[in-house]
Amino acid sequence: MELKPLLEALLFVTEEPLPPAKLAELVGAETKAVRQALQELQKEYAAADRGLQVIELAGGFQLATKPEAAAVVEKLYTGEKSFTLSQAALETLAIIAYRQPVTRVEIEAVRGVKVDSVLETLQKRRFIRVAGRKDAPGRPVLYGTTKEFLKYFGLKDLSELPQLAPPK
Amino acid sequence: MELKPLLEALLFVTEEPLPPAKLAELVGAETKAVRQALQELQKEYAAADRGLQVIELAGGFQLATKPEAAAVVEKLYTGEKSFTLSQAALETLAIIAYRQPVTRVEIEAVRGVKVDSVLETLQKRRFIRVAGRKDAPGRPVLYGTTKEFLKYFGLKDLSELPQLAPPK
Amino acid sequence: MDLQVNLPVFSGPFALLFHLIEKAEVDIYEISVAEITSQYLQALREMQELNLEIAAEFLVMAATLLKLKSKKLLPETVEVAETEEEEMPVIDSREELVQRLLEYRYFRDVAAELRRCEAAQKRVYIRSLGGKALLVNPDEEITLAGVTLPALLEAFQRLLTERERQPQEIAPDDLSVQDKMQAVLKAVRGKKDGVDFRELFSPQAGIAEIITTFIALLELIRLRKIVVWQSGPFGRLLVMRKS
Repeated sequence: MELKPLLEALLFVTEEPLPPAKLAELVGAETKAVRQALQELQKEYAAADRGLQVIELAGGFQLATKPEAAAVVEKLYTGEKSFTLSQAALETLAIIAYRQPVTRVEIEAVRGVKVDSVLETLQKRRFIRVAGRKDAPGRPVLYGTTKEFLKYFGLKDLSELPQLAPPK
Repeated sequence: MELKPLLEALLFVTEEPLPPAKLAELVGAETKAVRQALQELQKEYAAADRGLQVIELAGGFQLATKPEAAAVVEKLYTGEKSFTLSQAALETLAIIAYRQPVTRVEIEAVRGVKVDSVLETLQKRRFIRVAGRKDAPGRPVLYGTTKEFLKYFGLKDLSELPQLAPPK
Repeated sequence: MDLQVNLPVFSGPFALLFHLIEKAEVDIYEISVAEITSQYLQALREMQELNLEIAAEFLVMAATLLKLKSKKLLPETVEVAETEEEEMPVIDSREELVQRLLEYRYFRDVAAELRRCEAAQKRVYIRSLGGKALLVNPDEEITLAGVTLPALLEAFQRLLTERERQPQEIAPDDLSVQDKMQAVLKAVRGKKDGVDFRELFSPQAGIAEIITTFIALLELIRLRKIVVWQSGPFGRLLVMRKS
């Protein structure tokens, strides 16, 4: 089998986005050739008569349905994606994403509220992780975002975070 | 979205083969039209440059990988299942696993043969790694096992490996 | 009690402040501390009347606002009693309050963008069943059927500990995993109820042989040639051929 169909099969079965280097290792090809084949696949699936797409997520690739098919898919799996983040969780995530690595106190300074329980929830949900400790009195824990965070928001990497004019 | 891409999305996400009647109900179309679209999809995926196929199973349809892609898919899920370690490699691994960190000379003392090439293979395969240097004349390299090793044997954690008492 | 509440749920005191500023259609740079303080206190009062739980932080902000307001009335030198919780940041001037509001607004806007990303990604579905069901030649999962790996390793460890107390013998040269795999397969052949884990290790076996046998066992499990069962917690480990 050629490179492209092999990649297609891998993008289909994988549960996690697969980075080009990993794909190259699995199929035994050059990463460059893999990237090119991925681009071709991406273009082919982009056609209007296709219901799937090749998405780039958290540094990897995988097959997914197109948004236009969501209504029909949801009929098959009712309420599958009912989980939605609370406003408090979203604001906290926003601060961590843009300010990482960041301490709890720094987050609280921006939000004006205690964030202990929100941080706990976000960690349980694996959206954030402890990214080290700050070189400051008490050596407070520093938080950063995870791959899971990128996946949840459909981001390729942190550079894809919505760019807004920063506060002066 | 047209009928065919919607069906493609459903055949992709479904856990169970979907009968044409069920598909028709989900997309809100005639069963006859669904059957025809399924046939088209089946033909399109049958092309040699595709890694997937539309299979009919127990009266239903779903997407699946082609048999030619099985080897690569299996690699993804089992970490190179087809690869089998040589007996020499296994024995060397056993010694490293239970005596780590251990030097080449110590391994050779147990196995009674030179292990240079075996160590090289195991390192290339990323089952072992240099874990430091022994505080002894010549400062010989110390070997230890890796995550790859645990994965290959289906072990969860390095800490789960029982440590042996040193030989008397 | 089912109260119809028109007030949105505020994620914190800044969210409430923002709501008030937007409602009053005032530019953040132009806010009057006195004005915003009285509105803030009014909002808290309404929340109280609606029996909404008011988190401590909302009260801290109220105190902060009151302090800022009173500072303007008092001579510079007068110290106002500190009411902040120790870790909460102190806001000492109107300018600082404006800065904090601007910073908060930035992240509130970012959060709104993330909300849009969340909504978009919710419409995209990936397969999440691990591919096994859809492989044309689905392989069975590698299993330690009914026995956990730690249990297996524990049994192995016990065996090693016992044997290490015995005098050591020189390991025979021809010790091979391949041979041990054959030996294990032979031992379990025809034994419908399985063979006791310990029986696979001959009483004379030294450490090297035990390790080799154990590796052979792991290999056979991996190759799905055998399964290991445990009758219950601390029960005997039974090794049997995979049917």
